[in-house]
Amino acid sequence: MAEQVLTIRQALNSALHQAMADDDTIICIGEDIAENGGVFKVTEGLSGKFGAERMIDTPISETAFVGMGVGAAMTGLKPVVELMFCDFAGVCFDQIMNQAAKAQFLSNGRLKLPLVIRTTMGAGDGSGAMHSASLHSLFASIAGLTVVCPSNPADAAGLLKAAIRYDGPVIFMENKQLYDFEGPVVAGLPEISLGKARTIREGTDITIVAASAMGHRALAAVETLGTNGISAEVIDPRTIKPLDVGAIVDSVEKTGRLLVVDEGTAFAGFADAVIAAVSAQAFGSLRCAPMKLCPPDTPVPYAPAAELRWLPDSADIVEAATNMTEA
Amino acid sequence: MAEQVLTIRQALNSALHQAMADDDTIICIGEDIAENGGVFKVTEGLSGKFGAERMIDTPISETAFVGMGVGAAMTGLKPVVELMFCDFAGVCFDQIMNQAAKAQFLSNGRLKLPLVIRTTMGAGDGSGAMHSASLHSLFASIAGLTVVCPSNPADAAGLLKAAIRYDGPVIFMENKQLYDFEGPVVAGLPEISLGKARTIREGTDITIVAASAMGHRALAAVETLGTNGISAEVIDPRTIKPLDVGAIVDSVEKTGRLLVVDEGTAFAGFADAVIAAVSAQAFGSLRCAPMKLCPPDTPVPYAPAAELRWLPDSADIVEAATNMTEA
Amino acid sequence: MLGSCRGRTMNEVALKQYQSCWFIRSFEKAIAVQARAGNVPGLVHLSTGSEVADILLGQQLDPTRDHVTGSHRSHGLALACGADPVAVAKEILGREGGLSDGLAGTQHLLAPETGFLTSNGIVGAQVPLAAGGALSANTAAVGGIGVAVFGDGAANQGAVLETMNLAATLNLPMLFVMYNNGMAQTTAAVDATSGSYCARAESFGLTAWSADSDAYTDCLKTLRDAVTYTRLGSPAFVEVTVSRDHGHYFGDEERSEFPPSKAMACFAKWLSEQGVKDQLLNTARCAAEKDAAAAVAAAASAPFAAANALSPWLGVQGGTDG
Amino acid sequence: MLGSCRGRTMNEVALKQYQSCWFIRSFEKAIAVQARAGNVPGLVHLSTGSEVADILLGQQLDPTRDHVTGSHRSHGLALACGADPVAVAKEILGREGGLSDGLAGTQHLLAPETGFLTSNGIVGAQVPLAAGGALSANTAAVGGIGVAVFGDGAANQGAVLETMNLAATLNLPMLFVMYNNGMAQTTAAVDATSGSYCARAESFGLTAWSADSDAYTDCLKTLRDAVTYTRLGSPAFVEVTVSRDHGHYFGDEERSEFPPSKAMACFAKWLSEQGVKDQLLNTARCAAEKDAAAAVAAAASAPFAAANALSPWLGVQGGTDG
Ligand SMILES: Cc1ncc(C[n+]2csc(CCOP(=O)(O)OP(=O)(O)O)c2C)c(N)n1
Ligand SMILES: Cc1ncc(C[n+]2csc(CCOP(=O)(O)OP(=O)(O)O)c2C)c(N)n1
Ligand SMILES: [Mg+2]
Ligand SMILES: [Mg+2]
Repeated sequence: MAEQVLTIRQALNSALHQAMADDDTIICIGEDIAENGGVFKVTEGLSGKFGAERMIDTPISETAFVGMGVGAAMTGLKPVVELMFCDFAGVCFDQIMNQAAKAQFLSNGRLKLPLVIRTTMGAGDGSGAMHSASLHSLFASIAGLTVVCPSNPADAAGLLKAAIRYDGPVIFMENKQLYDFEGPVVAGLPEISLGKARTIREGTDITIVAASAMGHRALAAVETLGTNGISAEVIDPRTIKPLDVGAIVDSVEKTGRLLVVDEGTAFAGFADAVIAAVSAQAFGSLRCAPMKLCPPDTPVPYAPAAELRWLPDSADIVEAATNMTEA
Repeated sequence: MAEQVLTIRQALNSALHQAMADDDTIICIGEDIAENGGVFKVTEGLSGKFGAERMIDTPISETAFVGMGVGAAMTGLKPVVELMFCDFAGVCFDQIMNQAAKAQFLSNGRLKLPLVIRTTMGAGDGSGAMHSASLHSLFASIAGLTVVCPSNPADAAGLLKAAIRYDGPVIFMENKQLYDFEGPVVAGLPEISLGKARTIREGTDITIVAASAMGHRALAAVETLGTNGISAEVIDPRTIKPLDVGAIVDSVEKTGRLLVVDEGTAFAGFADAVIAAVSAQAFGSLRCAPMKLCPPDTPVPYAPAAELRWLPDSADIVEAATNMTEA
Repeated sequence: MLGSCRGRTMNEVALKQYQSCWFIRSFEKAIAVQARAGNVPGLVHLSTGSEVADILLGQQLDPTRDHVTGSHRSHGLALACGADPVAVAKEILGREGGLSDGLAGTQHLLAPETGFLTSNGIVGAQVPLAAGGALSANTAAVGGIGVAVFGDGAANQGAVLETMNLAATLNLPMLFVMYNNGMAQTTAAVDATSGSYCARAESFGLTAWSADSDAYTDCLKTLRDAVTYTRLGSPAFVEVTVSRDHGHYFGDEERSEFPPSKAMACFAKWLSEQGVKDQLLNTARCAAEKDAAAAVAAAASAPFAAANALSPWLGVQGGTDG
Repeated sequence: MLGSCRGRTMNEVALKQYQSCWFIRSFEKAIAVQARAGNVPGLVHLSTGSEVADILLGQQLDPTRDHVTGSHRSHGLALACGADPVAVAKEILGREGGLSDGLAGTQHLLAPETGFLTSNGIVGAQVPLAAGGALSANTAAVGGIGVAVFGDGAANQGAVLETMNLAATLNLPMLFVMYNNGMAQTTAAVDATSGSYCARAESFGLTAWSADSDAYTDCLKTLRDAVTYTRLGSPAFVEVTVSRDHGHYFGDEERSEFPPSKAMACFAKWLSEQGVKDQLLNTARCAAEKDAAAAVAAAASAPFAAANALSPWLGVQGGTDG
């Protein structure tokens, strides 16, 4: 099929255009998303095409409008709600944790809840402690939520389409630092199944699991590792939950080593979840302790050097992977 | 010193009485806590003693009153805020995650934040999906929060006193199922340091880490395991964060096996955090895969048999520990 | 049980409503008996005292296009919307065949087929959900409305206040119904709320009414007017004075000093004044009591939901199952 | 810089205030220059347009007993409360010696020693914090007040609405100051808010005023009255009309069509009418511009906070540090 190069922002925008054209029940809800096209411009052009009825600008009332999205999903619509930064989940967390996540269970399957909450994650742009968090594992720790963290345009578009079509609530996390990342997409932006990891680099000595922006840092590290004679396999989980544990375990059975690089919390976060799952299923294959590389346990600092220090980078990954393979 | 037997409820109540008598800046804030003594009766008698100025009943406005607690802690008071059920954290999560947790960091240490949020956790009483959660690791995953889960009266009183005196925000989680649990306390209810685990049973074959109500279930399991010739060591972490990793690692170095029993989430929760920390620090001592026993990944069900099935019990622990020692 | 009223005289309709009120009251009484006997898994919040409001509201609504959400105290409202009484009772008692096969329970009654979307364990959280119902009805242009029923205590939650502004801003066909029973748990409404509720709603741009459920005709007219107004496409608010005849939850003895609801006695008196014979009133009440007792008895004799009620949900998300 | 005004004539006080307003305006202009040059880590929200409101409010307050919180757009307010301009500028630029040594940044200015507790990245979240300040002042019985400054957009957040009711219920000495600049990001206030802000506040039981910062004497009197009223022990609300002379954040070009604030021109005109010579006005303005430029220049020549600014916070909680 015809290939094209798009940024993640463009791919998401096209996916929304296509999905909304195909299905009248899809609506978008959020702050400044209609005429303004969203602060990250992901919803640009949609209001001109689909009108104010389907592109709904709201007051700064996240609890009310996320809850409205949940209720709308219960009653026949497929809302795509934009929560500008995932840090703002705090002001509407009940609607996410108790209402969206639990409704299907509480109905014992009688209700569908085709809700997507699009939000952002990712430090690195000097946005400070309340506009930079990566809360994917906070969401993933809540039973009932699906959590997606795409890292390239084709995945972003394909997973967004799948998320919109899915019957349950999905938290769809777009990394601010990746909006302008370019990559090839095939025409039609085919849907990509939720819950499937992707091996983005094959290798034999160590498995590196890294989602979203961290996948790119891992890829950069792999080059250096390669020149040092270490062959690293990199897995992008794409969906944080349900996690494709099988793909990771298969890889670790081959490499014998696991390093999880993650921008989320170091305590009870995604990295710990992967390590525990792999330990349970592939302990015998592990040649050394499974390790993680996460930011220090502090809020995201503002000043550039401190923020740089805070985020794991490819030098950190090289060092960690080297230590593990030498041990 | 003189020993006395109290329930956890009584121990907490006495600790509050003592602390408030000793320090004028301690105030309590919450719903129905003053004249009514709190729905779990932990604050009974305090309003008669300390008056409406220090025992503040509020409207059902958790964001406003938790936030008021945070602001009061910034400006000279030591507020003890009651959040009736931890499930209600969703409606005030921003004040916990962004305001309470980050203020000290954002002030670069210029602000103290002596705030305690007392809340409940624990399934098992038919309270349903929004009054039964155990969100200790959700809180613990947020940098800046200290999280305490006591399991007996002496710890409850001593840790509450320490939490109130501590300069940072503490989430203090009382298990609803343990309020009537009795145990000995010494006169004066001495403070107990935050961040220190307690070995509640010594053993040599397997280390079981279990907080709050799960510690009691683990103790029950240990009896059965003992009669089957398996010697289990049980560690009650008491403080979920900062976690006393050292105590757990020491134990695993002795036993070679780790089982974490926890009532919180199975994905990116406390159990995963312990497993990852121990794997990183004591991999060489592990004789088999470190395992966890957690509820299934669903909301807490209402009907008794389903709720029983949902919660790990001592038979489950016996089975898991037996499998691990036999493997 | 709580059937339709088309093609009847006004008195017939009212008598039927009266019977439905007694059905709810008797249903709650039977649930209380079950609770006292230890047959209810946890605590229950009874609707006793809001029956008249529940029924008069429920009868203005159209199950095919309206979407209703309620609070933790919604047994009566769910029944008034037409939820199957046996299935409701089974859910409250945690039995097989409950609305959600016992997984959800007393605070989470879901009967979307009747328009009763869900009740809620979190005070106020049901209100934004009803805005979603209003949005769906609006988008589908079926003339439906969203209805959120909540208490005086809930009126101080951000979720409720934000939604008032949102509904007004988007001009949603949404009706906010606040049951003022004067209490939130042990806190008196006057101690927890400053200002008047109607003024508050009006300040957000809602058209506001208040009514007392002791006054049958007034209450009926107000709810009917409010629903009609909302159905024309704009948000509105109604404060209905009700009572809470038990404590906050059943067994919460300390609050038993609350006076019994006058609403049903007033309703009976009004019916008598319209010339409805006492005997008919008695017959209606007896029939309701019998039906309600039978529904709860049927539920109580059903087996508790088994552990495997959970089975369909295991592994759904790929989490590690204990 | 933004010094005290005791023992001066009214005109002297006003002229000093005028100078302080120019200080804020020039400070923000200098920050904008730094931002354009790429010397600011992220986006900044400038206070340009609310200087008169900032200064008139700040001068009613007492740093020793009042506690003020502000929004994401609080450079001017922090300065008006007496925060050290160089430390504020360094924090905004992410430099060593910033209020928080660069860890916090433009949206998180903390100068508790001046009574300016904190600004906030979460819209509305600062408002409950100020209630805590009011509670502390009340408990200590020092006659202090809590002051929360927030925007028209924030007025639709549950945190703000709940706190209005809470403050009224507890009768806290708390002043809610809403800066209405007509916009929240790209959303016009009229599109996001139904009803009037003062009616809303009044419906929660607050005493409410409104003022336009273009009208110096009115605005001053209103803020003074409101602070005095609050200091006597009850919560109050003031809506102050201000402008937003840049876009939402600096560089947000699309919104550059907004008209420049008239408030300072009006202020100057009023001073002229009082007989203050143009030359004095110019001198004040020039002094302010010079001082502000010097403060920002001093900050800009300081080194960026180093990576080890983070060091004191590593391992504090025992988490695994990367
Ligand atoms: C967010 C939240 N806070 C507190 C509670 C505990 N709670 C349950 S019902 C209730 C009182 C509600 O009062 P009201 O809204 O007047 O309803 P009523 O019980 O009178 O019907 C409280 C405080 C809760 N369930 N959710
Ligand atoms: C809870 C939350 N929602 C959204 C945002 C993004 N945001 C930052 S400022 C702003 C507009 C605020 O408008 P207003 O309160 O009027 O203040 P102004 O910018 O006009 O000073 C928005 C939507 C946020 N920071 N926090
Ligand atoms: Mg009530
Ligand atoms: Mg504004």
